[in-house]
Amino acid sequence: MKTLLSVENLRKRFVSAERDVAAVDGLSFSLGTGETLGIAGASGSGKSTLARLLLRLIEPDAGGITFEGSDWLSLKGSDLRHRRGRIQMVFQDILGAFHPSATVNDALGDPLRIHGIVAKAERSSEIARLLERVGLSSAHATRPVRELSGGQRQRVAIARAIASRPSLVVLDEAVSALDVQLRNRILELLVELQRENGISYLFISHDLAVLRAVSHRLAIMDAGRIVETGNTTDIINHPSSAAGRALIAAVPRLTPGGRPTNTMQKSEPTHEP
Amino acid sequence: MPALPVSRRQILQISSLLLASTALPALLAAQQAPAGGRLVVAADSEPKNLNPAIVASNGVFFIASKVIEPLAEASFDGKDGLQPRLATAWEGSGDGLRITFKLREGVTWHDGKPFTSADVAFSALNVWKPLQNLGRIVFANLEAVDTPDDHTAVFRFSKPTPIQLIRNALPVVSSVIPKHLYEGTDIATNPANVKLVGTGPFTFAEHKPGEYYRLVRNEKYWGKDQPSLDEIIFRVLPDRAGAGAALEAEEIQLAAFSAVPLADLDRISKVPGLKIVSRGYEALTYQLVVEINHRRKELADPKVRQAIAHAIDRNFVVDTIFLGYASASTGPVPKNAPEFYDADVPSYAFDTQKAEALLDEAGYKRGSDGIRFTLKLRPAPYFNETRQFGDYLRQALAAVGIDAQIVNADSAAHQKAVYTDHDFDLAVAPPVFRGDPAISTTILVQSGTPAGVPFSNQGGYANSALDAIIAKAATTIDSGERTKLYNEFQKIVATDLPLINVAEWGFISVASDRVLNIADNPRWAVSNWATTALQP
Amino acid sequence: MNLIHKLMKTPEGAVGFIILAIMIGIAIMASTISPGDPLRIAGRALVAPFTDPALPLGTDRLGRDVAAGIVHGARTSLLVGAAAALAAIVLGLLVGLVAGFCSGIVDEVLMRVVDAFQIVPGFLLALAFVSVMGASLPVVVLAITLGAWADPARLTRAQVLSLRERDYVAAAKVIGMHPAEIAVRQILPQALPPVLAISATLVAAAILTEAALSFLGLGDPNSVTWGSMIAEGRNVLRSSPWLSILPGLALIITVVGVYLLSEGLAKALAGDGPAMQGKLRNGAAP
Amino acid sequence: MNRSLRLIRRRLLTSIPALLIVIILTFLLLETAPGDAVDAYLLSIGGGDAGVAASLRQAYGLDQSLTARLWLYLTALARLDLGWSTAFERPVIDLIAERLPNTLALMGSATALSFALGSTLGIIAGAKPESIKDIMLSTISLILYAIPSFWLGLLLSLLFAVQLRWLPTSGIETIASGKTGLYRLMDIARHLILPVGALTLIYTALFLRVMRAGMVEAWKLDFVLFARAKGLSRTRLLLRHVARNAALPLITMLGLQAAAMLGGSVVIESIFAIPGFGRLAQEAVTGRDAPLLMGIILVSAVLVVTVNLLVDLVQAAFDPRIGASEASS
Repeated sequence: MKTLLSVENLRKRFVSAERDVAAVDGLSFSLGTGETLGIAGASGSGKSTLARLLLRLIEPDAGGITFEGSDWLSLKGSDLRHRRGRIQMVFQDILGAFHPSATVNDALGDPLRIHGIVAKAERSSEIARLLERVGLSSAHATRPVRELSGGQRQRVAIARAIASRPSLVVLDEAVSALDVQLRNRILELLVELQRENGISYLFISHDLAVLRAVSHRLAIMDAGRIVETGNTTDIINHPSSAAGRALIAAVPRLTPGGRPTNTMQKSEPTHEP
Repeated sequence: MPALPVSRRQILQISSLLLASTALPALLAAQQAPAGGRLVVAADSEPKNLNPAIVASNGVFFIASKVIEPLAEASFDGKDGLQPRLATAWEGSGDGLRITFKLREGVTWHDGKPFTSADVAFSALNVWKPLQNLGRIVFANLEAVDTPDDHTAVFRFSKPTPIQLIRNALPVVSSVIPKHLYEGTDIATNPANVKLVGTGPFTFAEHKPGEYYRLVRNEKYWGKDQPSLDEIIFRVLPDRAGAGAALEAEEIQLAAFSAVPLADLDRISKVPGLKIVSRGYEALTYQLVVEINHRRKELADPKVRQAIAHAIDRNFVVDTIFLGYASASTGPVPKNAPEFYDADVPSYAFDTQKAEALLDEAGYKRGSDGIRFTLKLRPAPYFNETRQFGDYLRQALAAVGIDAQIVNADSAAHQKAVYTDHDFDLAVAPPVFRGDPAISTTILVQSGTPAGVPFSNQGGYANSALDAIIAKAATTIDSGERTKLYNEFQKIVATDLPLINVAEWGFISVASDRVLNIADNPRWAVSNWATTALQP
Repeated sequence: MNLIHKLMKTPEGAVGFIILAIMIGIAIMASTISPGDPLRIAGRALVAPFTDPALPLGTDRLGRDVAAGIVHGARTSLLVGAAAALAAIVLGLLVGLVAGFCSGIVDEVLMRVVDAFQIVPGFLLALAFVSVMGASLPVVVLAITLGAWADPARLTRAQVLSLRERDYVAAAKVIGMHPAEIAVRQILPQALPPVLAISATLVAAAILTEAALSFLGLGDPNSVTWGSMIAEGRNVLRSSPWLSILPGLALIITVVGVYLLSEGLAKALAGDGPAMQGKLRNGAAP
Repeated sequence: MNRSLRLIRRRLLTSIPALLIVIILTFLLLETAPGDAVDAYLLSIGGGDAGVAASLRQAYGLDQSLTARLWLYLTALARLDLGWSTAFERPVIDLIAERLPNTLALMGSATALSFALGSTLGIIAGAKPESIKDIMLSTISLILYAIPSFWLGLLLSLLFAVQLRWLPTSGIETIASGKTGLYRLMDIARHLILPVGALTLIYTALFLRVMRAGMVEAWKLDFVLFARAKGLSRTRLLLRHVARNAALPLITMLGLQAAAMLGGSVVIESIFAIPGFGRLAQEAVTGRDAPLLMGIILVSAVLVVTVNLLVDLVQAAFDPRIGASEASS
């Protein structure tokens, strides 16, 4: 399996008059093509900061990120903007992630336009194709995003994330706001997309049940560090860190012997031909 | 000396006042007056330098003339229109090179030191000639002042200097200041410039900036039984509309220099206990003048200037803008200066058809929008009336197809724009006639004045014939001949129109009926008020 | 349309709307209602109102038609008010947007400039500015703008600061949108409503400031304004009080109309979100 | 206490550059002005020739370069020297010390009165939104607030000073009265009644409206609804919770309005001939007196900063969250 992303010793502190917090404190991991890495951790463990660092929404104090074989952090200005299409994100707040007056057309049209994915004339058919891929009808295209249901919105968010044909999608608590039924359907969709396109996922969640369903590997974060990492099932069954044990203890149905909540098939990480 | 001509309206005004018994005492000079009392007067500005020997302006005289006296004051009936003050007699030599002043005896300064000819010599040579705005012209050729005794001062000139000019200028240029306080100091920054020491009927008591000046009776004044007031307060009321209200509320007793807006006079005149007096400004005539920038090719054409002169309805200006408290001008010398005034000059009757014909003739036809050309008009901001006349002139010119755009600016900006930068086409100015053309009206038409000199010819007009007459008059000793030269001067100006004289006006005083003996000389507002009294 | 409907349902909004509609109508139609130069001398000086049908509101000191002055004055006053408020809002939006969006040193510098304009009494500034630059309509508008743009700037920046933390802005960044496009297309439309909510009071304040400047003799002499009419009439306040009272009433009615409209708007919008606080915060004109 | 100190430090740190910008902008404004101090002076004395002008320009230092003069001014300012007024030939600090108390007396009493009156009436109006009382007070205040201060001042003066003669038309005290102590204070108070009255009427309208708006909002707050449900007496609720909550925006308004009120003094001082700050500013502009104008603008800016700092401190005392967010912003 080819390495898509590797993170070396990443650090980020937040300093203000009131506090001084090391949100990410020497983080290292790597992610292969077509792989899903689950990041689990209690709230405040630095998961979201990690997501924002990877997407260059904030800048790290130290450390390195190599993505698709090149230095991701050295990109600046328009070079960065051009490459941004390769890493996409699905946000936790499914309503807040869209401009309040945006229509589905706007939301999906923007990445297509910015990255020149298809010619202008083909844009609407591409939007229809994207909508179809996430299980929506092309009739949704003209609807304002705020008028859609929660599940529909998250499908649009996923469609937006894959519109620029990324190799990595960071999902930050992407399904936490959905009820169990919807969540399962979205997770199925994600797995299907991964199988078809070989996208890698960095799946951030506090919910081990969700992570168990989609992750090939799992990393447990605590106080800005990865305290343990390995095969998802192994960790859930035999957590070695205190943080890992605490997380697992919080979800009774995950304790050994408990039944998994869903029966989705994880796709195998794709291997380069 | 002939009676001073006044406008028809003034005569009406005076006669109506004569009929009103309450106003009668004010006009009878030296009436038996009660002594004592505090007179509160409106003042609209606070000059930073109050020394009249340095700054010969009406704003300064208004306050300082009560404290510091000139050698002679203007008079309705005195010889040569003068009455003695610190000088009792004056005599010029036939060659125009010497003038001898006999000085008053027994006069002391407010600080007790005696007044002598040394003070006059010091004032003339160290202050009037080098520092004073007008003295620099009048005493340009003053070489020395001899003081054969304490009460004689002999002025010696390097070139013949007309006694007529000196005489006419005396009330304005000859304020005497004490040598013992100024000698050896930096005269311009001497503290006595703000805390005045003089010989006048009142001594300077205090100045509370923004509020008032207080002058108190000089017990040792040389005038017998003078002054009659105990105290004069100049209350600072920068807002003109406030003066009328303060008069009506009896907070002040006198508002001079038209501090009450002309437009309000009609009503004020009906308020019981108040009177309107238009006398007392005869030697302080202001001229309403349209200054012309001759660099503009349209305005360089005399036909265009004549057209503008014909476009102005002087009756409207006198009756509506000045509400009758003015008279139409015929030329650069006002009627109030009968010594020099010459009525026999070309005149420009209000005639828009003629104006339009002249403009057509000059080649400036009306365009499709009815406009012949556009001008920049800058009315001086100093008086309500100059601004109003600006508004009127814009309309009068519009009527003959000239589009005048008014540019209003504050005083400093107006001054810079017109007299330094020449950034105007027409300007409205209110120059003062100071009793002699040599120190007033001629500077407005004479060429050769460098840019930056306020109230001078900055319109680029140059007429060598006119310049020659002005130069000759400056050194002509014989009064008759000198007057003739100025008659000629008036003719040329009225014919060639380097500027357009529209009207001339004096000011109005509004006073409580209790104020007596006002307007008893032609410079009354800026004279010493020794006889002014207040009825309890 | 919906908003106007809602607006007309509030008594404030309806009255304010009608007053302003009439005033704006008069301003637009000024040349038709009263053709020719309103500053021309139309008759005898100081004709009392309601005495001469040709001069319904009488004449002033120079015989200029008061009715013509009021009609044309509506045009100047509303124009100055609207232009100054618009300029202040555009400038404020621009500065607030740049400051809020760029943060760091740019923000710090811009905000110190905003501070500078906020701690200087706006009217003092306007007074000095017009005295020095000379009174003309553009200068007066600019002078009023200088004293009025700081509030919208601060308001915009506060909005932008909160908006730029929203996920949708992060989402726009993530898809590689240009910062300028984010600022203008994503943030600006959302930052606009609270700034527009104070625009009515900005207009009212601008009208009052123009009147105060004209009152002190700092108005444009080539156009009639209500303020200059009041100042002009002040000299004859006691004998011909209508000369000050009529333009004064026109001024007060217009400003009341603007305030009512802004109240009505706030009420009409209240259904959509929390009512605007401190509606009159920018209202204090001298 | 710690928070207050931080607030003060933050205010001071941001104020210094702002004040510097104020100085430089004022300086440049006067620099671009047509006509300088010498033009203004020559005009006031009725003219003078080119030689006088040149020597005066030298005496005033106007022959030096722009940057040299600005630098000179700033270095003097660093030594707390406000410079020398060319229009008055006196130190700027003396002039300001002479005029400032008058303006402070005028604005201070108008602000205090209107604040007290406005908040009281605002409570009355906001006690029962949309009641007859509320509608009347709101309407009157709206109209009052639309009246230009100069207009109101003129009419008040006409009525009470000229017609009825109850009060003096203008000035800050009876001139040269010789009054001292309490008598003098009473005299000053008498003179201030009309100008303070005009300003108070207008600002009362402002405070009333802000207070009322705050009350209307406060009635909708959760804890107020809760307290009402609990059956707390209306009066008690009104004063304890609603009015208290509505008072915060009122205090904010005070800070926001400080600058506008100081500016508003110009017109009122002009109408009532009060030798205050506003009039001094006008005189400085007409006299092209750069040091004086800069001194005035600087001192008024410092005043505004001080008022805002006080407002911050009061607010921090009222509501601890405000202080924290302000200090960290």
